[in-house]
Amino acid sequence: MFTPLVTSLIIDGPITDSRAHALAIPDHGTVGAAFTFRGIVRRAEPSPAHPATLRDLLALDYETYDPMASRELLALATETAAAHHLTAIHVLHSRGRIAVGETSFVLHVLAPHRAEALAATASFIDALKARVPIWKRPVWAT
Amino acid sequence: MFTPLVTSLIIDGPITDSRAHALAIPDHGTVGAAFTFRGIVRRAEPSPAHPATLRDLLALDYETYDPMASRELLALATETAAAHHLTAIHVLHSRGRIAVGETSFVLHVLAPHRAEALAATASFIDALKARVPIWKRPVWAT
Amino acid sequence: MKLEVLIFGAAALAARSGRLSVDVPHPATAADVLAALEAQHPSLAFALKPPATPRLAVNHAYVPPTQPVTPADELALITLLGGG
Amino acid sequence: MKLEVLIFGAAALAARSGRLSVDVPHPATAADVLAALEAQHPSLAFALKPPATPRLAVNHAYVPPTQPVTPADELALITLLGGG
Repeated sequence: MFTPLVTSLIIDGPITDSRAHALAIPDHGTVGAAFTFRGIVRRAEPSPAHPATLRDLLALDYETYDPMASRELLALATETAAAHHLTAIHVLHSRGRIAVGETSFVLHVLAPHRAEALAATASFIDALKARVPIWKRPVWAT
Repeated sequence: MFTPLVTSLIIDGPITDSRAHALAIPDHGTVGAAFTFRGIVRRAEPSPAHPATLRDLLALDYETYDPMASRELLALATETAAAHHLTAIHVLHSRGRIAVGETSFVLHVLAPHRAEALAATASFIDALKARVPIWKRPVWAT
Repeated sequence: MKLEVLIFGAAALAARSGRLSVDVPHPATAADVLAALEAQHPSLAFALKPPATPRLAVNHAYVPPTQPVTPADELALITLLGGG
Repeated sequence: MKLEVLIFGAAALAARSGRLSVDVPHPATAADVLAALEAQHPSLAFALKPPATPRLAVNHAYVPPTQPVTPADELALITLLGGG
């Protein structure tokens, strides 16, 4: 049986472009679709006091419960790869302060066809937020 | 009203890694989700004579009807950006011979939130295949 | 009148040509051209009958079936099979 | 018996601490710990009542409500609010 390639990593600080792009396409000809999702810190977030209004951020502080966060991230990646018959999945998540415009999350998915890759991407991100013990705290501009 | 950034390009030959990665995240803090989809030529394709069996490919030859293909690609990108409230969309498609393992299509989508970016990606690819006059012809290995 | 139609992909392979002639009434519409292709070029049936969704492009734009066409127009049969 | 529970995120901000004590019967289960947090720390109600979906992690793994817990275990309240 084919075993998908799975990696996951929590790193301190923002994810740089070189890390976000560091995905080699294996040359065995089975991969037809490669998806990359980057989560980026936006400037405006709903105000906790008045959720209908937006408030300016400087950054988000990501807090992780270690090593459970790493373990759950890897378990989720492994389960997603199996459920969607992926060729490979690579996930990176930041810990600590990530400024507006910086990348805090990257998901790479390789699959034979795009439908599997798209479905895996959507389900991974939903499950990440429901299951992996990582919290974000806003650092407000004012 | 905000005008999304839209670019589209048909290029001769495979799309290199540097082109596939050449997407700057604008620094104005509105982008929360960046998606990149790469379409890669797979080794095995259904045989025309026996669709249930797979046959080995060397490459795909992509034929475009110019300039209609470029026009439809740009129109589709523009319509997708408006329909999904994207911040930016960039699309590249190959023309000519693309070997197994090489990239023939890249779609970059930037949006405030991931749901819009995912929906735009899925609908763009479906519409591409239904509307943009590009044909692929298999170059069989045997 | 005689019209030239550009064809591509699997249709061009089947017809062994990238260009076909059709005889149509004068005046003619896009629908007349598609009907003439099907009647006069049986090898293209797979690209013209359901589930194929053939469309005629006139001067590099899709047109409705009622669009008039003349020998001065560039006509192209666009049959995309999706997938992949 | 007294148990220590690690807390995070908005719950930790509300409690002004990353760690809280609860009194629970002996023996106790994960469900007892969650009930004790809600009864003994009213500031955490937002993180414990619906629509919040609190779970207890024991030694860095999610456990079912019936899981026994002891003072030797590392307990953590995991309340993820989704979104983003």
